[in-house]
Amino acid sequence: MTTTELMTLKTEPFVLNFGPLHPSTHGVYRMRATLDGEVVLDIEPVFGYLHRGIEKLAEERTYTGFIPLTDRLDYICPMSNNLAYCLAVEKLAGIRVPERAEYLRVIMAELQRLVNHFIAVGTFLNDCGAFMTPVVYMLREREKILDMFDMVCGQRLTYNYMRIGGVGQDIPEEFLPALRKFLGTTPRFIEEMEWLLKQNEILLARTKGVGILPRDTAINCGISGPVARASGVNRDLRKADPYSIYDRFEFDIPTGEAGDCYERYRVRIEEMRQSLRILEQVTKQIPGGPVRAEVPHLIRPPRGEAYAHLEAPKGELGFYIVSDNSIAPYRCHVRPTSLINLTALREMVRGWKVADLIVIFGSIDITMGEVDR
Amino acid sequence: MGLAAAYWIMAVVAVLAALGVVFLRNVFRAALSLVLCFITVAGLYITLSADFLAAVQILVYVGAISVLIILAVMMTREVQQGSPANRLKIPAFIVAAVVLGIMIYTVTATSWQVASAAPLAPTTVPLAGKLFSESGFILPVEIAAMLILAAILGAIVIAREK
Amino acid sequence: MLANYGLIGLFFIIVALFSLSMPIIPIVLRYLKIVPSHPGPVKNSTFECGVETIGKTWVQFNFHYYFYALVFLAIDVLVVFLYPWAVQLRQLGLFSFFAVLVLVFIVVIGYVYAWKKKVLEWK
Amino acid sequence: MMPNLPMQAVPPDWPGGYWWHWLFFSILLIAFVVIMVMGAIWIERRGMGRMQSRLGPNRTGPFGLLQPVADAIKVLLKENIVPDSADKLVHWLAPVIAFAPVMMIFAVVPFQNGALLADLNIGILYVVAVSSVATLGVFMAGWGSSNKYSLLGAMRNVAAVVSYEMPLVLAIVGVVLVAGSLSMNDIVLAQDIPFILLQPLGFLLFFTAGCAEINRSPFDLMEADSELVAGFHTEYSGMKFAMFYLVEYAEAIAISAIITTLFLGGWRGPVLPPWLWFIVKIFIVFFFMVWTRTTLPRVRIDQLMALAWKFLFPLALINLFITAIQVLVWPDALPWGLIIVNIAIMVILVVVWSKFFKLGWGRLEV
Amino acid sequence: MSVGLEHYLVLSAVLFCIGLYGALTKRNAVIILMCIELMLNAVNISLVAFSRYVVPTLLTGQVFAIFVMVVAAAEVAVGLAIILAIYRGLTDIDASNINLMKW
Amino acid sequence: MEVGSDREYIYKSSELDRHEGQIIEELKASAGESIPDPDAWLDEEVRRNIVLTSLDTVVNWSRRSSLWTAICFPACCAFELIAAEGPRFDLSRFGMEILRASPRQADLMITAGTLTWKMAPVVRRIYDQMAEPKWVIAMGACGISGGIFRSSYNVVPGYNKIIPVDVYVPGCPPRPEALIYGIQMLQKKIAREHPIPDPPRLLQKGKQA
Amino acid sequence: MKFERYGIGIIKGMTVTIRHLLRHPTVNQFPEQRLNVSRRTRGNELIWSREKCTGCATCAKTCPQGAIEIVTATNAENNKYEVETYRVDTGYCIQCGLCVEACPYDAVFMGYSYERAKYRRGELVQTNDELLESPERPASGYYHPDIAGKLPVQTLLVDKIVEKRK
Ligand code: SF4
Ligand code: SF4
Ligand code: SF4
Repeated sequence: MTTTELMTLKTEPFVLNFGPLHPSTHGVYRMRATLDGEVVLDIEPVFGYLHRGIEKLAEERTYTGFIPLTDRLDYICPMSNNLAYCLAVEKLAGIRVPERAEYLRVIMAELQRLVNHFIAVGTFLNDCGAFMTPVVYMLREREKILDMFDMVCGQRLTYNYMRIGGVGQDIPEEFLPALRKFLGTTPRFIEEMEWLLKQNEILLARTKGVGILPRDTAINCGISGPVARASGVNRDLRKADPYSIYDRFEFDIPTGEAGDCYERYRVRIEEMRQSLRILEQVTKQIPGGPVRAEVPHLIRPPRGEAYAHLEAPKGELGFYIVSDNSIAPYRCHVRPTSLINLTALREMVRGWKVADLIVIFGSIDITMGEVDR
Repeated sequence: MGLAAAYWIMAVVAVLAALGVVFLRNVFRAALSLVLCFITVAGLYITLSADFLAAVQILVYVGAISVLIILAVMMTREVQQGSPANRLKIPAFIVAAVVLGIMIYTVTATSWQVASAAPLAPTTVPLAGKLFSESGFILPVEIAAMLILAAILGAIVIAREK
Repeated sequence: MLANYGLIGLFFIIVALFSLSMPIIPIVLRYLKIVPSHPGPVKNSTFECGVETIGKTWVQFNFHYYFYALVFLAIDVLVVFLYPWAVQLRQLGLFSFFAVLVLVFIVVIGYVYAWKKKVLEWK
Repeated sequence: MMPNLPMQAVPPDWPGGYWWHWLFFSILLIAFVVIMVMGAIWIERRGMGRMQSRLGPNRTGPFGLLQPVADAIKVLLKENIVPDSADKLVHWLAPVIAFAPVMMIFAVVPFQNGALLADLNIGILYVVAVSSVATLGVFMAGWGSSNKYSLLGAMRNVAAVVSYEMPLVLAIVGVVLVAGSLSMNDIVLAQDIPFILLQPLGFLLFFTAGCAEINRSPFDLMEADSELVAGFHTEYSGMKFAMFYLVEYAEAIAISAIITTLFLGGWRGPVLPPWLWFIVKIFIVFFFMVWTRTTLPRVRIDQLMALAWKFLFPLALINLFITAIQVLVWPDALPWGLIIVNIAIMVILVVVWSKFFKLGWGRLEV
Repeated sequence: MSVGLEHYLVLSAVLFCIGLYGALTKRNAVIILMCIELMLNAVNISLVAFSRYVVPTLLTGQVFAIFVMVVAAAEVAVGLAIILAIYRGLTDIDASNINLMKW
Repeated sequence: MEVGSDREYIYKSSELDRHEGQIIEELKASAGESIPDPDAWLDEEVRRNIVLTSLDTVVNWSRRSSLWTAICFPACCAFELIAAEGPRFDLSRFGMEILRASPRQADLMITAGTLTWKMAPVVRRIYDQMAEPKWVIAMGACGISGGIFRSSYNVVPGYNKIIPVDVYVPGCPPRPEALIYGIQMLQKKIAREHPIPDPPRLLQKGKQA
Repeated sequence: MKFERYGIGIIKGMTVTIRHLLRHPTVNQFPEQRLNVSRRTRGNELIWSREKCTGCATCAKTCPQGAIEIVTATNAENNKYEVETYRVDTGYCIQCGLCVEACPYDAVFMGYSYERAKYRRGELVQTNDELLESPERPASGYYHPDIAGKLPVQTLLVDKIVEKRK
């Protein structure tokens, strides 16, 4: 108590742990946040709390046996992961997929996009502090889609539906009527959601201009998906590098300008509308026929490597597979959307308040299963 | 009777709380002790029929001043052991004791001219008259406002970062 | 009037007893072994999302809060004057109205100064 | 008059009945608060459930009415943990200090004409004064737990209370101007026209500031689940946590009761007995709070401050002087026509003032 | 024994002297400020007591008490501001170390 | 204040991480055998007097009707848990919609997801910090045995290596109905407990203390 | 951020929540009301048919989990190759359905029921007869369209909503 030297720091910054088990870190993400009062000076992300070694496990599973594991990568949208993996293996083994299967894949992928955006928007609004309500409404809508997934593949979350060279089973006959009914009710629901919070003053104040991700940073960090599009990066693999049969459908790619949390939220809502549009077209065009190419039970792709990517709901999802002509991949690598989208978090949150930290984090929409793999 | 009991209880608590302010080593607890003292003083005002003043005491002292003090406590370091005494302990004690002795002597030696009239019961209305009527203390009130203004300006100027 | 405050004081005693008894009952029940109690070093450590706390827990805080408290204090004192005035406005008449107008005006100068100096902004 | 409750039969000044009066009301008030809190919890959980297209608790007792009871017993028999590093005394006293003032508020709330524990002359001022003590409990909880989340929560609480005390108090001054008395009973008696109509702006300010004072959504920053885990009571378990829970709802009920008394005509109303009117009105106000909680996101701390200091406070001052002028012009009773005028004034003021300030500040350069 | 003016005055004196002792001995500036508040409160008690017992119908003492409160508030505001300003520079609120005014 | 990328943290990340690693290693070393299931009550038959039994009934009723869940959502199963909380299956009917983020106020830990060794100390700590009485439901294959990741190098083969588990709900993920069924089984278990001690036991323990 | 919309957005949001208050909730009260799950549901336990199974162990090989354990033996009496133990650890099984898909003799089915919580870890391991089909353990139609046809139609939330809104 006798020091009289001048100190430059006016107050002590202190370190606060957010996570791993925190209500709004979407799983087990952990941030060591350095705060000064309420202001976030810096964060240090700590990963690995859900590192389950999926890529390593791929090396000891058969090509088909790995599909259930892809379900657990980004567990909010397993269908997209299934699809991305199957695309990669098909590319590697040169398998052609029957027409009807392609259509089914698109249906599933787009429904999955809806599910993901329901969850993303709901939890994002929950992080803004709208106590449970948006999440609960979104969960209700999600249930409708899960019903349909349940119908085709018998599970609500881990579908294991796509197969190399097609899909697991054909859809039952009650599927398309249910889908049509769903397409009939959902636009009204989305409208209702917009009534609920889109123009809410508090939400606007909380999200507009918050957590701006500049276009250049987005590109430099390799960010993709709605987060990048909200920053004005007009890149959507469905248009930029059409896989499957996306070139047959008409849809727009909603992009934003500001790159703030509100824009991300808005882009997601718009994307839901576009997904519905694609689904409308698919249900009209879907042909009959087989749903699975003739593929041997144990696939042995020729030596080589392949990378296939697709526009998952969260962004660009890629699978890189090296084959040594055995029944299991020699090496499998996932380009995880969430992890790469997360790289810009530190830049985005510095200088904002603690509350904004949560909101910005929520607006990126990540799944820890994919981040840590 | 009831009044006497109330007085004695509150007097004892007030003195104990005041001692706590001085002798507790944990600054946060000392501040809480001060708040207790403020509250008992408000109670004493009520026994003196000053109900409005009691409310004001709680409003200003407990609601505002103590919050400010506690904030200041939290913004400074060494809360746990932060209330050491300096070397002046014994002289200060002597001074305080002498002052106390003189005051008690004066109080007890003087014969106060206690008026026997009953006190004004609700004090708010007469106080309003005192403060705001033409014949009242309107000028001091305005000066008090000036004082507050000066305090705000001064405090902001002093404490603001460059 | 004092009778009323006597009631309040007596009520306060009851409330104090009631609210003190609420944390005390579980302590009594703990001795009867109805409320479990198995303290341990981990259980009694600080909760911070399941990891150990970094640094000390009693941090010294940023004092922007202080400015709000400061302006609040000043205006709180002002309000003290407003209450008796509000009760008696009808009897006191226009003179007091202007008196209070001046009073408030003086303090508002400080408020406006604070606004202009961006003291009311959270940094 | 409707058939009277026994409480009506005991006027506060009845000499022989002093002790009876005290005993009766003390027990009544405690029972009232506890039961109302249970009702409030039930309303919140069921109402919120239904608004979220769910059901809410319905297994315990008819319609799940016993759910709060089950919660209470369970929490009572939970282990009580005091962190080693906590300031034990402060940690222990905090819930008591938070709880007692809230109970004390009810001492001056009239259930019926003259049916209140003590009809203080400074009634409403007493309420304001006593409620400011409750902050201290939260502060002690945050400080005493030696937990950073708690500390942040407590700091936010202090900031919020400090900021919202002003508009709250000034809105009350408007009511006092019209009623010409500080006594709660007199204020109710003065409301031939409920003050919500004469003082719409005052009501708006009071409701907003009241919600902020008691940490109801959208201003529930200090226990913000999604940010601060459980805010200032993160480290509290067992009965002490239950007390904070109780305080939260008791405060909500208290604010509802004060709003009812100040703005909605208290116990006055046709047909139903007065005390029932009073309770019904309390629940209506409380339901409104539940409704906002279900719908609205939470504001950020700097926006909270900006709203208080740059929006509510100036409007409260303006409201004060407008009311003063009206009272001076119509000293006997405010005419009905003023209702429309005042509502128009409110709308204009809100719209115009919205242009004047910025709600919060963005990023800081760090 | 009924409570009279002397009781209040003695109580006020006791509180005042405790405050005085604290103000003289403490090294923590915030505590010193708290002690000064204590002294002001003590003065207020005697003011109100005089008002109650000597001029029960005039309330002059209470008006004075209100002004004392205003002064106390102003004093706390400025005092704490000064403490914080010094603290910011010196990281220290030990009153005996604050010797900026010396030369 | 300069806070750039070159800014020094107040703490040393490497030290913290090393410390964490040490804890993980310790836990790994100590978690050899599975913790036995607390299932003695299944066979137990205690004769008690009526007063105690009815007191037990009340206490158990309250405990089982307000099970507040601690937040422990590591992986995919969490979404079925959330779906169970959601509008279609609605756990709030059982008074369970309150998710307490602070373990101090929670009664039940639903282990919804894969437990990795890095996460294990955290979950263990949260469990330790929960106030008694507390229960655990192991949800999903991962909670029971490590599930699909059982053979991975980084996954704890089942929560019962770390904390005692009261009810196992198989599935990957279990449907919300399955989870609700598991919760009801837990409620049945709670209904059989004896929270009020017998007088003899009371005296005996009292002496010890 | 300015306070632009003067509260109109807030009022809009409030109308949505209050409309939900009046609307019928979508809750399915589980233990009393039960949803018909999908006909292809992959329920929590495998169903095994002793008659059809030849002990070829394709299922055990396909299983990514190694949850199936088969011990075969030659029966000395009638000199037949038969399964001695067929053990599934439900605690390991992830309900991926690959075994069902792979079985060349249609001897293994996914279960249709899902209420299979247990108090003990050991009870989750099922052997031989515990795996047979029984009224409490119906088989699901996953990869078995013939069974699927007999199962009740799945309850859909979409239907419910459409009904209510009409
Ligand atoms: S049991 Fe299955 S769904 Fe659940 S966490 Fe494990 S892998 Fe995910
Ligand atoms: S369902 Fe999947 S995990 Fe289960 S036994 Fe069959 S193949 Fe193995
Ligand atoms: S694959 Fe079918 S037939 Fe072969 S062992 Fe398995 S269940 Fe039996």
